[in-house]
Amino acid sequence: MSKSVIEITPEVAASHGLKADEFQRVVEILGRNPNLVELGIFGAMWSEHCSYKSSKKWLKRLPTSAPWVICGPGENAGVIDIGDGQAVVFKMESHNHPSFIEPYQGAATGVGGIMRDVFTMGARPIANLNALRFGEPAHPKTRMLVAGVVHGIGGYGNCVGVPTIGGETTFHKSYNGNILVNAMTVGLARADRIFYSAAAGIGNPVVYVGSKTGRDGIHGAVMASAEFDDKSEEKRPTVQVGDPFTEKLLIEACLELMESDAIIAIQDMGAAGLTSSSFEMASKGGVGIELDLDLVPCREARMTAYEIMLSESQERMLMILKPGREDVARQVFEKWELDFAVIGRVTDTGRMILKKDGQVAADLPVAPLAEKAPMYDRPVQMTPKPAPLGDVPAAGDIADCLLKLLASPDLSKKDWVWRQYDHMVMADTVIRPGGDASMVRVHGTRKALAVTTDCTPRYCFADPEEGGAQAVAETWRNITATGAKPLAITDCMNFGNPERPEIMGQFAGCIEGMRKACLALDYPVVSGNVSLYNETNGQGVQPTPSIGGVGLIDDWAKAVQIAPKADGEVLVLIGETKGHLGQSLYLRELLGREDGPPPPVDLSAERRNGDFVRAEILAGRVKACHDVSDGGIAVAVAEMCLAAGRGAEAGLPG
Amino acid sequence: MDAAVIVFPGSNCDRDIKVALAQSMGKEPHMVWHRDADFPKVDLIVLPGGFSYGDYLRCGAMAAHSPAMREVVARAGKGTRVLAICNGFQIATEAGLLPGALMRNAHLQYVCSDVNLRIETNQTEFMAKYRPGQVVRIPVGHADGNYQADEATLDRLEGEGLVALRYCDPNGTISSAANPNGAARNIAGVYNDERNVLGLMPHPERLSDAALGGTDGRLMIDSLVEALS
Amino acid sequence: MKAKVHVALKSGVLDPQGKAINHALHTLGFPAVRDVRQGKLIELEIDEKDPAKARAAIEEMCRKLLANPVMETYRIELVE
Amino acid sequence: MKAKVHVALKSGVLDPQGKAINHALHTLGFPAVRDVRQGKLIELEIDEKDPAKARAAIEEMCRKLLANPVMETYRIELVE
Repeated sequence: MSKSVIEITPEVAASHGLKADEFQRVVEILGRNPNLVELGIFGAMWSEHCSYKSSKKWLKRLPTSAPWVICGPGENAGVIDIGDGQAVVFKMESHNHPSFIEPYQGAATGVGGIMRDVFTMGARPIANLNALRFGEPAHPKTRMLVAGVVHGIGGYGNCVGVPTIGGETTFHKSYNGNILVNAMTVGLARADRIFYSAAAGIGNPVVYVGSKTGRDGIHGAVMASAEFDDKSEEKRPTVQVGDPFTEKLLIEACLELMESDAIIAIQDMGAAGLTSSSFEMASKGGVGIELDLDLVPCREARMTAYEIMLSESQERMLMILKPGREDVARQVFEKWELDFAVIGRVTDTGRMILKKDGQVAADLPVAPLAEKAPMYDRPVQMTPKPAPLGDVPAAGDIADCLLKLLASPDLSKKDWVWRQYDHMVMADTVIRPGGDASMVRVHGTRKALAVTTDCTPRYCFADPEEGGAQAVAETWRNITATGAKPLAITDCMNFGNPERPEIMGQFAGCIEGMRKACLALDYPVVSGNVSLYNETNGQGVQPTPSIGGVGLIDDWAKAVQIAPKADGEVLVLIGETKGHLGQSLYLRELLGREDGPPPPVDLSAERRNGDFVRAEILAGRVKACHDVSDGGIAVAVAEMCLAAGRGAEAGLPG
Repeated sequence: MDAAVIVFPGSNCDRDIKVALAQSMGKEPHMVWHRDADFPKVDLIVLPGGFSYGDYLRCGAMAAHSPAMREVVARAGKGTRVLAICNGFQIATEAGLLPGALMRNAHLQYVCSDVNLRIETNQTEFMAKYRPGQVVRIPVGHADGNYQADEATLDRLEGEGLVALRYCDPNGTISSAANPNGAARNIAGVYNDERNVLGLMPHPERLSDAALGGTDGRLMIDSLVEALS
Repeated sequence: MKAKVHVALKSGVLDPQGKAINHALHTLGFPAVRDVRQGKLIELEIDEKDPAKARAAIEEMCRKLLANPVMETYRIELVE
Repeated sequence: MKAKVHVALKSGVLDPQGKAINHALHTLGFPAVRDVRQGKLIELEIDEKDPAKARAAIEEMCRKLLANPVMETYRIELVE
C-alpha cells in the first residue's frame, strides 16, 4: 500500500460505524485485522442503511406474496404482473440526511437513485412520486429546505423526462431538524424480460458503465445511519451531485442493451457505490469477483482504492456480461457518450479480490460478509395506547373552522409544488396531480396505473399499530377512489434511533398494523427501504412509514376523479361516521392539541366499502369520487368543489 | 406526406410528437438521430421538446451544432416546413432559424400547466384549422420560455404578422396575469420570414388526445398534415 | 494555459436572475445594492503555449458556442 | 462602487455543465481544451464609498445568499 498503513483500532472502526462487537466479528471472519479498505467495505455493508440490521427481524413479518407478484422484496425493486405479458416495477427510497445538508442535490440524487433501482431491472420509468415531510413553516430553515427540495426534484425529474405525478407534502415540528424526502419510481417492463442482480458464469466480464468516479459522497452509506447533531453541518463535503442529463443517456443506453441478450446481471451503484453493487451481485450469485481498480474510470487524479470503493458518484451501473458481448455493449454506451470499462471478472473463489497499482488492496470472503452481518433483536417498548379524548369544545363557527383548516399547511393546495414538476411528459397522464391517486396509461393500451403515496405520522405516533394499518388502507382507498384495483405496495420506513426501545416499539407497532392491513386487503409489500436515526439531539421524527401504492384499471376511460362534472349531481357518503376527533387536524390546527387515539381502522369495512365503490365506478354510475381522510367530510366536500369550481349543498341527516 | 423528428441526447418528447403525428398522418414519422445529416427527404421536420444536452450552458446551444441541425437549416432555407416545439424552439433560435432568444422564466421556476393561447393568424399551413383570434388551451412545460428580442425585431414580428400565438386569459385578453413566463408582449410562438418555420413553447402533442383532457393541440398537427399531404 | 471567459448579457437585455437576486438581497437587509447582473464565468485549460493562438482559439469557441451573439457579450482573460 | 463576485464550484465537486461543454467543444473541433468548469459572475453596484465596508457587506451577501457553502467558493473583486 503506497501510503502509510493506518493502524486499525476500535476508534477507527467506530468512525466507520462499526461498534466494538461488530469489529470483533470482522476480525473473526478474516482471521486477522482488516486493512483500511476492508474496514471501509465492512462499515458500509454493515451500516443500518445497507444491512437492515435493526429492522430485518420485523420486516420478515410483512406479507409479500399474491398471484400477481413476480418478485418481492430482496431485489433492486418489486415486480408485479399486469397481464398481456407486461410487468410493473416499483420501489420507494429515502434521501433524508443528504437533503437536510444540501436540499437541491440531496433531493435530486434521491430521484436519480430510485430511478436507477427501477430501470436496472429492465423497466422504463413512467412515473415518479415524492413524499415530503418538513418542519414547521415558521422554522427559519423550512422555507429554504422546501424551495431547495422542490427545485431539486423538478430539476432532476423534468430533465430526465419522467413525469412527476404524485406524492404529498406535510409539515410538523418533529421534522424541524430532520426532514424526510422519500422518492418513488414506477416503471413498465416485459414480464419475460426482468433483469436481476445475481452474478453468474465463471470468467464473465464485470463491466462499469455511466459517469466517472469522483470523491463525492464518501461515507454516504455510513452517514445515512448516523444520527444528526448540530455539528453535522461540518459533514458537508460528503453530499453527492446529480447529473440528470447523464441519467437520461444511461436509461436509454441500458434499455437499448437490454433488447439484446448480452446482460447476465445488472445493478445500479447506490449507497456505498461499487462496494455494495459488487458484493450484492457476488453474494446473490454465490460466486467470487476480482476487480482491477486501476481500470475504473476516475474523474479525479490519484484516487485510492478506499475512495474508489466507497465513492457515491451518481449515474453509474455495474453489469455482468456474457463472454464476447463486450464490444456490442461498448458500442451502445459509446453511442450514448457514456463511459464503459471492463474492470474485472467473475471467479469461483467465493472471494472479493480488489487490485490497485498492481497490489492486492482487499481480499474478503463474500458469503460471510452477507450471512454473518450483525442482526439485532433490539429491546422493544411498545407505545402505550393513548387515553380516550373525552369532550372537545367547539372551536367556533363551523364555516370559519373549515376555512382555517383548508388554509392549514397540510391541507392547503400544493399546486405551487407540483406545477414545478413536468407531470405531462410521455403524454400518458390521464389523472393529473392534486387528486386521490394520479394515473398514467400503460403506453399503447387502454390499461392505466393508479399510483399514490400516503401516511399520517401523527396517527403512527399516537398508536403505531393503527397508524401503520391506516397508512396502507389510505393508499388502498385512494387507488379505489379512481376505479382502479389496488395491487401492491412499496414502503419507506422513516424512524428515529433504533437503540431507543420506544423507537423500536414504534417500528414494531407500525409493522404489525401494516401486516394486518396487507393481509385483509390482499395487498402485499413487494419492495421497500428503511431509514433510521432520523433524530436531532435525541429528538426523533414522528414515526413515518410512507406507503407507495400501485393499482390497475383495465380501461382508463372508466376512471373517475375528485371533481364533480355537472350541477344537480348527488353527493353520497359511503361508510359509517362516528365523529372521531382523536389526533384529528381539527384538534391540532384549531385547538392546538395533539392528544387522543387515532381513528380505529375497520379493515373489513374498508374492503367491503371499497369493493362496492369500485364496482359502482366501473359500472359507470359514479361521476366523481373522493376519499374522506384528513379534515373529515367538510374538507372532502370542499376539495371536490375546489377541483371543479362548483358549489355544493350538504346537511346532517334528520 | 412524410415527416422526420430529430432526436437529440436529452430529447424527452420525441415519442410524444411521434404518436401525435402518426395519429394524423396514418403512418410513423422517421426518428432521426442528431448525428445523421443524410435523413430521407420529408415535407415536415419536427424539433421536439425535452432537455437536449441537459439544457446545459444555454437551452439548445449545443444541440444547435448537431450534424442533423446543419441539414435542417439548409432544408428550411429551401422551403421544408419545420415545427420547433419548446426545446425545439430554443434550438431553432440558437441555430439562427428564428429571431430572438428564450430566457429563464421571470419567476425563475419551471412551470407545467395548461395555458390559454390566442391564435394571431390562421393564414399559415400550421394554423389553417383554427379561426383567427380563437382561444385554445394547450399545456406548457418549461423553465426557459421567456421569449425576448430587441424592440425593433418585436415590432417587425408584429407588423408583418409573424407572431403565431400569444398567452391570454380565457376570453382572449392579452394580460400580464395570463403570461406564464414573462415573455415579451406575451409571445408564445413566432414564424420565420417565409412562414415555413414555426417555433412555439406550448406542447400541442400534450393535448391532442381526449384521454389527456383536450384536443386543441391536435388541430395544429392536423392543419400541417392536411396542408402537406 | 488557463483561461477565463466571462459571458454577460448585453446591457438592456432583460436579466431575470439578476433582478431576482437584487430583490432577495433587499429583503435580506442590503438596501444599498442595485443593478445586479448575473453572467457566466467559464474556466478552461487549453494545451497551447502561444497566448495569441490560445486567444484566437477561445475567440472562435465563444463565437461558435460559449456566447449567444443575439443577447450576450464575452471577454477572454488568459491566466499566466 | 462596482463589485464583481465570482462564485465557483469547489474543486472535486462534479460539474455536469462543465463536463457537457467540454465534450461539445471537442466535437466542434477544439481537442486541446480540458477541465472546463462553469461558474457564476455576479456584478452589482453598492452605495458604499469605503472599500472595506463594501467588501464586508458583500462578504455577508455571499455567505447568506450568493454562494452555497456546501458546494461553492466565492471571490470578491471591487471595481472603482
